[in-house]
Amino acid sequence: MKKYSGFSLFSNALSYHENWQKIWRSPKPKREYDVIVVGGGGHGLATAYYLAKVHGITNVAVVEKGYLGGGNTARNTTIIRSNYLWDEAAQLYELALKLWEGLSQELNYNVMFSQRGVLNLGHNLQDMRDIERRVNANRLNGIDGEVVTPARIKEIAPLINISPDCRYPIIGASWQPRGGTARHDAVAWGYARGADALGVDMIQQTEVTGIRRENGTVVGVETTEGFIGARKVACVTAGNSGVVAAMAGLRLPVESRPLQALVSEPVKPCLDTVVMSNAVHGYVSQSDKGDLVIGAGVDGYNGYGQRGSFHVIEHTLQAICELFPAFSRVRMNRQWGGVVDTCPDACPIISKTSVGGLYFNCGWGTGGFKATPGSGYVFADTVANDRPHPLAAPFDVDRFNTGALIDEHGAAGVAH
Amino acid sequence: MSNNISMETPLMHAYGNFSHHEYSAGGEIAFGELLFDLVVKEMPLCSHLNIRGDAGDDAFCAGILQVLGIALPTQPGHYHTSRTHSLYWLGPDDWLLVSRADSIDLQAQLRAALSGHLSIVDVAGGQTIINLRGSAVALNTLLKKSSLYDFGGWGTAVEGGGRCVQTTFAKASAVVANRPDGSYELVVRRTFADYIARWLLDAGSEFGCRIEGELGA
Amino acid sequence: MLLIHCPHCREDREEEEFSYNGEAHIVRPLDPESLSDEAWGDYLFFRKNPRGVHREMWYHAVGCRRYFYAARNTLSYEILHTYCVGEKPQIDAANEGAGA
Amino acid sequence: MTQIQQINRLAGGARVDSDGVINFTYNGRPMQGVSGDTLASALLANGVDVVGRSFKYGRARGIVGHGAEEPNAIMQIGSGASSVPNLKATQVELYEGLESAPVNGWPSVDFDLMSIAGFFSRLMPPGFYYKTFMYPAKLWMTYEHFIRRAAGLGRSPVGDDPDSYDKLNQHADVLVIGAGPAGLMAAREAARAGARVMIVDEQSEFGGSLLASTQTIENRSASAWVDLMVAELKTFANLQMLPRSTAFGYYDHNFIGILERRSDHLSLSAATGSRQRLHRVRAKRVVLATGAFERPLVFAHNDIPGVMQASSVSTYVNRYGVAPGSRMVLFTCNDSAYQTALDWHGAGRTVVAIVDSRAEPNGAMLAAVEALGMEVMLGCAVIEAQGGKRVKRALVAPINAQGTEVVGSVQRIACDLIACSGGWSPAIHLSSHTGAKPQWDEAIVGFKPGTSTQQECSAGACAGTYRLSECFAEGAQAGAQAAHKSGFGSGVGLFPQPPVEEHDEYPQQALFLVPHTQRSTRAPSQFVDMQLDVTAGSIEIAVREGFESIEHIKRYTALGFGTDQGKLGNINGMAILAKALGQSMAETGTTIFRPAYTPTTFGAIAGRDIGELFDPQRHTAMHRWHLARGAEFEDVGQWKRPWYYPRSRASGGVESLREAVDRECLAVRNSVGILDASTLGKIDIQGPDTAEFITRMYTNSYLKLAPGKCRYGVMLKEDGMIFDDGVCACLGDNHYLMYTTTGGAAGVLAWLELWQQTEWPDMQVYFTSVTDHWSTATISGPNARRVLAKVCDDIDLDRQAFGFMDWRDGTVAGVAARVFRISFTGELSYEINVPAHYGRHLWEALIAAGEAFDITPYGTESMHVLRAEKGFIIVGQDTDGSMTPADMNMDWVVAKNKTFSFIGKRSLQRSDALRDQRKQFVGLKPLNPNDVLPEGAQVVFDPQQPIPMSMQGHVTSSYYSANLGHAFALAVIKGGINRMGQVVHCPLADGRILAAEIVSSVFYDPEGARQHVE
Ligand SMILES: Cc1cc2nc3c(=O)[nH]c(=O)nc-3n(C[C@H](O)[C@H](O)[C@H](O)COP(=O)(O)OP(=O)(O)OC[C@H]3O[C@@H](n4cnc5c(N)ncnc54)[C@H](O)[C@@H]3O)c2cc1C
Ligand SMILES: NC(=O)c1ccc[n+]([C@@H]2O[C@H](COP(=O)([O-])OP(=O)(O)OC[C@H]3O[C@@H](n4cnc5c(N)ncnc54)[C@H](O)[C@@H]3O)[C@@H](O)[C@H]2O)c1
Ligand SMILES: Cc1cc2nc3c(=O)[nH]c(=O)nc-3n(C[C@H](O)[C@H](O)[C@H](O)COP(=O)(O)O)c2cc1C
Ligand SMILES: [Zn+2]
Repeated sequence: MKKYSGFSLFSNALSYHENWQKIWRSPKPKREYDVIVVGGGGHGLATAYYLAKVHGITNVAVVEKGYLGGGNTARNTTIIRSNYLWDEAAQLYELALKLWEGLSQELNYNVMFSQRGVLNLGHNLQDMRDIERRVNANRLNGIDGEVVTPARIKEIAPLINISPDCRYPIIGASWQPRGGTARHDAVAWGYARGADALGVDMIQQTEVTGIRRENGTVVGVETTEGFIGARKVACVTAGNSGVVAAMAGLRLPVESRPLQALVSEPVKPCLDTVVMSNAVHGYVSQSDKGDLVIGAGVDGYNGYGQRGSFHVIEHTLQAICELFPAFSRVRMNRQWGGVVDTCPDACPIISKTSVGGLYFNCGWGTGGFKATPGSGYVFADTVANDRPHPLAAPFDVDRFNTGALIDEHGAAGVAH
Repeated sequence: MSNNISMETPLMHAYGNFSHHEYSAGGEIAFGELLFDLVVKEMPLCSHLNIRGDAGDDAFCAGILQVLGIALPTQPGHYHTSRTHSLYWLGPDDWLLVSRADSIDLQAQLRAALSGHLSIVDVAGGQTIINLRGSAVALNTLLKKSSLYDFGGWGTAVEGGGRCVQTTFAKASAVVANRPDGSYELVVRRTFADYIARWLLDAGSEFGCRIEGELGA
Repeated sequence: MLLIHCPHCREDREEEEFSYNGEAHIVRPLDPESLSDEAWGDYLFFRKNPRGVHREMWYHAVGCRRYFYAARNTLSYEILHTYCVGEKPQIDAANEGAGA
Repeated sequence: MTQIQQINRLAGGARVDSDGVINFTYNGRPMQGVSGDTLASALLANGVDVVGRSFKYGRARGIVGHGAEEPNAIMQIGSGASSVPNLKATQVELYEGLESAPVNGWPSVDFDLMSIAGFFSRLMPPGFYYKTFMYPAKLWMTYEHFIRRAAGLGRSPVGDDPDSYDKLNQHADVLVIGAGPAGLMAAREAARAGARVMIVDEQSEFGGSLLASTQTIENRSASAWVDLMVAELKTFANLQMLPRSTAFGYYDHNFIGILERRSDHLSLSAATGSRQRLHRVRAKRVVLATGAFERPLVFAHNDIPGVMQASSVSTYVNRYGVAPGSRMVLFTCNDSAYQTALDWHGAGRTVVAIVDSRAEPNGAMLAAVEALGMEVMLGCAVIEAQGGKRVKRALVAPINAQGTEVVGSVQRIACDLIACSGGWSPAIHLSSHTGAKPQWDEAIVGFKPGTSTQQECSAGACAGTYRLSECFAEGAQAGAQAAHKSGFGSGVGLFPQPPVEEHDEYPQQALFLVPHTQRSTRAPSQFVDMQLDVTAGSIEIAVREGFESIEHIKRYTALGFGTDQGKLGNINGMAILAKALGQSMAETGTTIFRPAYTPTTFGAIAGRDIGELFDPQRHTAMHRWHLARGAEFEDVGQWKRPWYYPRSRASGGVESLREAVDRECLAVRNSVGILDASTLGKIDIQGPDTAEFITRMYTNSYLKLAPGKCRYGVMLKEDGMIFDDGVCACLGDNHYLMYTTTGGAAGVLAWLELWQQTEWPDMQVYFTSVTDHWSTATISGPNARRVLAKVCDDIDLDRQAFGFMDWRDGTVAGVAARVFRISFTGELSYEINVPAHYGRHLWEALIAAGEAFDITPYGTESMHVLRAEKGFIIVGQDTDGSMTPADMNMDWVVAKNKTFSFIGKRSLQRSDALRDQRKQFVGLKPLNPNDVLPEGAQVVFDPQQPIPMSMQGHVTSSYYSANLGHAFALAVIKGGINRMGQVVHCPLADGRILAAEIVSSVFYDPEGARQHVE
């Protein structure tokens, strides 16, 4: 892999950029792989990368039905934070955050991880109790966080409305300075480039249509381009997990729901952090291009349409205009939806299955982008060693039978 | 119940804020006077009973007819009315009876005439009726602003009844019914009445909208 | 933005009047105590979640307050049919296919 | 500064009113336009060439289009709080006093320091930022800071929006979008058939492209024909006509969002009412008649001001009476653009040359221009424009028949305007919003709408039909059919087809990228997306780097990401990609079209539901009393509940929360207090199966509850976790009243209905919400009975006769009331319920009756303290969706031997629920009696352990108790019930570590004696 740097940029400019190396090869699939990763989103690509990098398993293919990083990786609001309530979740997301902190250098690809901080607003007494609880837990888990006052919130986000007279006044917030955003596409491309350089095959525009098993163990996948053999199959297909599980005769405790987001037209920098509010439901940050990136709520019903209901957008913009009255005259440039796989406890599933050699990493719902590096890391370990990585163990699918849920719904605030 | 006990209508709180001379801006001025195309009026309190029962049971239907003198509306989205009673379809086994008759008597009569599995619940304290009148354009616009429901196909009510629907009203809900005089009635929940009044004044402001109350405080 | 035909109100009504209640026709086990943790977990949480026609439950919350069923395509969002509890669906499972 | 004259204004003939002079400013300079102008036409009239600077390379940019497709003329309009960023000058109607300024360019658009970056543009290939700024890692935030400085177009206002917005929920049988010839015909047919019809158009007036056409229709000018047609449409009562209304999104089940701009075209003083209105339209059928966009021709330096779309030049001339230049070169690959040469000539300007890429076109258009003596250069292309802030010359060269190579020598032709036409692209945006996949059509060299999943059809140019007569016919047919399918008319058009003058066109050439003498990566920049500075070369570089999907190209180069969403150049970009990959357009496909068709104001999408109307505020019947008493309120769901009632201190000032709560709590314990408890949810339940039904829903049994009695119950979800709690009273045979938590009311009712309706439809039970019907005043304290006795003489209040957990009907303060003897404070309490119209009366009567006992109103905070002293839980505060009854030390509420396995019971037997180290509900007594542990504090055993610490639980409720004389807390702690007496620690963010002892959760009157005072 040729290294990217200011120097390489300069020397390539001399040859009119005609000689850049391909970011990844587009190989024909081999007949068999040690591991097939189904799903070329951020998590799948990270899994492939760490399989090769950490575990030396390089005979790996990532099979993606569309284009790499075109699922939820392409459509999320890129919020990164690790201030989750429960120990199990906090440790997993904190592993991810630590990896984010060196990811551009690790991948030699600038994923533009911007630690501009994340505010989670509180609007009533119970919100504040929950915020206190979460921040205290975070600090004792070694995760940065503070509870901040409206005055401090106003310093961090000057356009925000902290008037005590609004319908749901802001009475405080949690603040995680190490949180922030990253350039979502670059994450997928960086991991794909890194994995490709280690020998992983990127098989795009190829849909997995079946999971072939013999004697309760996987032997490969059927795809729109034919059968590909595999000793292990690792499914990382987010919103489509239920569909892929069904190919192996399994059911999952997930429901696929539309989740929407929108961007405004670009405006000059006016919001230098990430603001999230659970109670009035809206979250917003400003991209490096200037557009306000706004996340909406998850739709009330199952759907695979990558689009959602307009009233959800209306409600979100009401919340945004409440929080930032000045944005009322800014305009929505584009809105879209993704399909998220939601678990009853708003926590992921990273798990072996009852089928030998078949693994699932799914259920990240509305908030898995931030986990991308950590998720790939522990999942690769789980697949490589055929036993859960210690941080992944609590996320085994069996928790839905034993009842050991990790309920991030109730107390942990917004899940994005 | 003694007569000097003060009742407070659900909109009373709103009057407290708006007073009943209050209006929202935007009304046209003619001959030096503000014109109002829309009037929001809280109707006098009366009896409200929620009735549940089996519309397929002839005895039940007959009992209702016998006590109220009006037939049980079984067609979705319709209400029947007489001088004393109005009976609104809310659901296949669910009706709202609004009446000028005394609630206790009425309940007793109904209980006497009806049998089997049913329920009669006094909900008078929890609801109020708001009458909306004004020009057709103003009313239609106001309804379109406030509710998702398509009132376009309704036509006007006649003496014995008309159309009704339980639907969204701004961010609350209401039973909306048409009246023979072209006005509309909203049955709203007491604790949302103040919100709905504020909404109506705001949404109606382009036509000039005022609250008219009998029980101003 | 769905427009949903309420089989009780016998009208098409806006999505905002309804709330969704997940997969339909999941019958509560008659004797929960006799079930294994797995079987009970399955009842509680594991769902078909199909990409295609889905039998689901809706509640006409701001309307007649009745629950009813719908056969809806989760990809196109087309509602093939709504029907009351206890009613036989007009569309049989064979026609539903796996969807696209 | 001197005022520039309208040097490019033509005399008469257009649709503007040249006498209606309008003053406006551009970049602080006063200018004049005329009524009917857009800002763009007025700027062009005033000879303004440069209207902005490109965002990456800082290049000078001019107006290229005349509508939604414009990428360059992005303006900040107005100032202060009513300023609007990023409006396209082509879509801003001029009004008196309008202020406008370009959004980029520093220190000014005419001299932009950023343009120096142009020299470095070779260092900024697509995605360059992914390749650099990585080392050293800690500098990235600094780099980013500088990158962000260059971000953004206009500025967000900083003040509150002074305008209001509203919405209308519309229902139409037929919605026609676009009021060009196709749309007008469709609307007329549908209206005539009797359907409820709406027709909308984003422009200020109806007519679409006819407003700028020189064609003759029914022996009239197109413009006059439009006026006649619009007048006719106005006669239909069932037709709603909305100009200035953009359909911005087509959603599922024929739901269309339309933004109407009601006062944006008016000067500030003239504007009244809402600024914009969102029409939420549910249509049975939709006719899309949105027209087509002219495609640009991508050649070197095609972004220099003075390069314009041919149809835009015609529009400025014919509709606005503006000739943006004097010497034009027309560059085309099709016949339709020849009209621009005729129009330009008609305006008295010079057509220097017509450059047609086709080797041998012929037909009426060619003949017409040749008849006027214009020079036509066939088989040639403008391969490069030259000039700085304005085009000075066009470089023209012969090209091969495939349009891929320059095959002859280059001529330099002096001119100040290059009008271009690369053919047309149907405006399929709305059709694509529905998920319909665009279909490539070689015949029209464009994407046509795909098969739709919605009830719609496309007609006219948006369906790829470009002849006017066919647009008319298709529109009429679509309108008649749409009406028919929604139940009106026969489906056959009723009006005769208007006769038009038109001629045949010679086939166009597919020319997406104009060749240069150098290949694209080396040639001077050939711009595909001007707003984002995406060039043909950058697309080719991206392909070389391995990005092959059009979606990757979009994301890597930012093609189509701008505020114009690539309406101009997207198709060219796709074609360039297709060529680079050697595949067809159909294989390449498009990126996904998404709402908004054009940018849509946040405020309008929010509508009226902001400020106090953001969410309903619910009040109880006593609310005005609370207000008058100066209560502070707490938001509980939508309710405003009195939180505490601060009094003035004797020492001056107003009591703090703590002072008020101490006083209120002591009053309840020592005499009597009164609480507005009206917000609790209440459900009336009737029917023969009621007792069985609620016994299935609660953990305990109600089968033996007698009339006159109440019982406290806990409800679980099927997962075994506590979901709600409350008291249930047996009112009579088969008749119960269920109380729920304030926040849980709606959820519990839906939950009961769910089980009854879907699982046990044979159980005979009806539920009716009576939350709003009853107002509830709770009097609590040793003097409660004495207070009640003063206003009630028909209930035997004797403590035996009216026992704890009993209820009675009676008359209180003259009102028929239902009185419950239940208690959430541990004191003797009565909850008095009256129909809510009497709520305030009851309240005031009780206050009066309690005067002798100094009855004290108390709010939710004191209520919380008092119940916590008794160890009573609050669902949602002490529980969080992961707590079972056993966890809450409430096994007593779970009946183990009910015949029916109540909801949630089975889950209590799962292995995790039986685990012994589950968190359990206990009390905490701080070692320092004045330490109020913060609610949410985490509990550890060893505060000295390293981080990450092993957390054992957390504080759920915590207060200072004036009664106990010390602080106390409730908490959930792992295995807590067996750890009584152990000391735990709460390490806090401020560095303090508070120690507390684990004690019973009942701090006060554990025997329950206070309940029964005489
Ligand atoms: C609108 C929105 C906003 C969000 N905001 C945030 C946020 O701010 N912060 C945050 O942390 N998270 C957020 N999320 C969640 C986050 O996007 C996801 O959790 C995360 O991207 C999941 O990554 P993934 O790689 O697992 O899934 P994806 O990126 O969806 O990848 C799954 C891939 O599998 C492929 N696939 C599916 N089926 C098959 C098959 N049969 N064969 C082959 N390939 C298949 C898909 O095409 C897809 O590319 C948001 C999500 C959405 C939709
Ligand atoms: N000769 C050619 O090659 C050629 C090519 C294209 C078009 N034309 C001519 O153009 C005309 C096409 O007629 P038509 O009726 O199909 O289109 P039109 O362009 O005349 O009208 C379309 C109208 O739709 C409006 N519109 C577009 N999107 C909208 C939206 N989202 N919301 C609201 N309004 C929207 C536009 O403002 C415009 O007024 C004919 O006269 C045809 O001859 C000719
Ligand atoms: C963080 C983020 C920022 C985005 N910014 C823009 C933008 O400025 N302009 C734009 O057109 N789309 C923007 N998009 C949306 C994409 O164009 C696209 O809609 C999204 O990736 C979903 O893909 P799809 O629309 O192709 O289904 C952005 C998306 C994300 C996730
Ligand atoms: Zn209904």
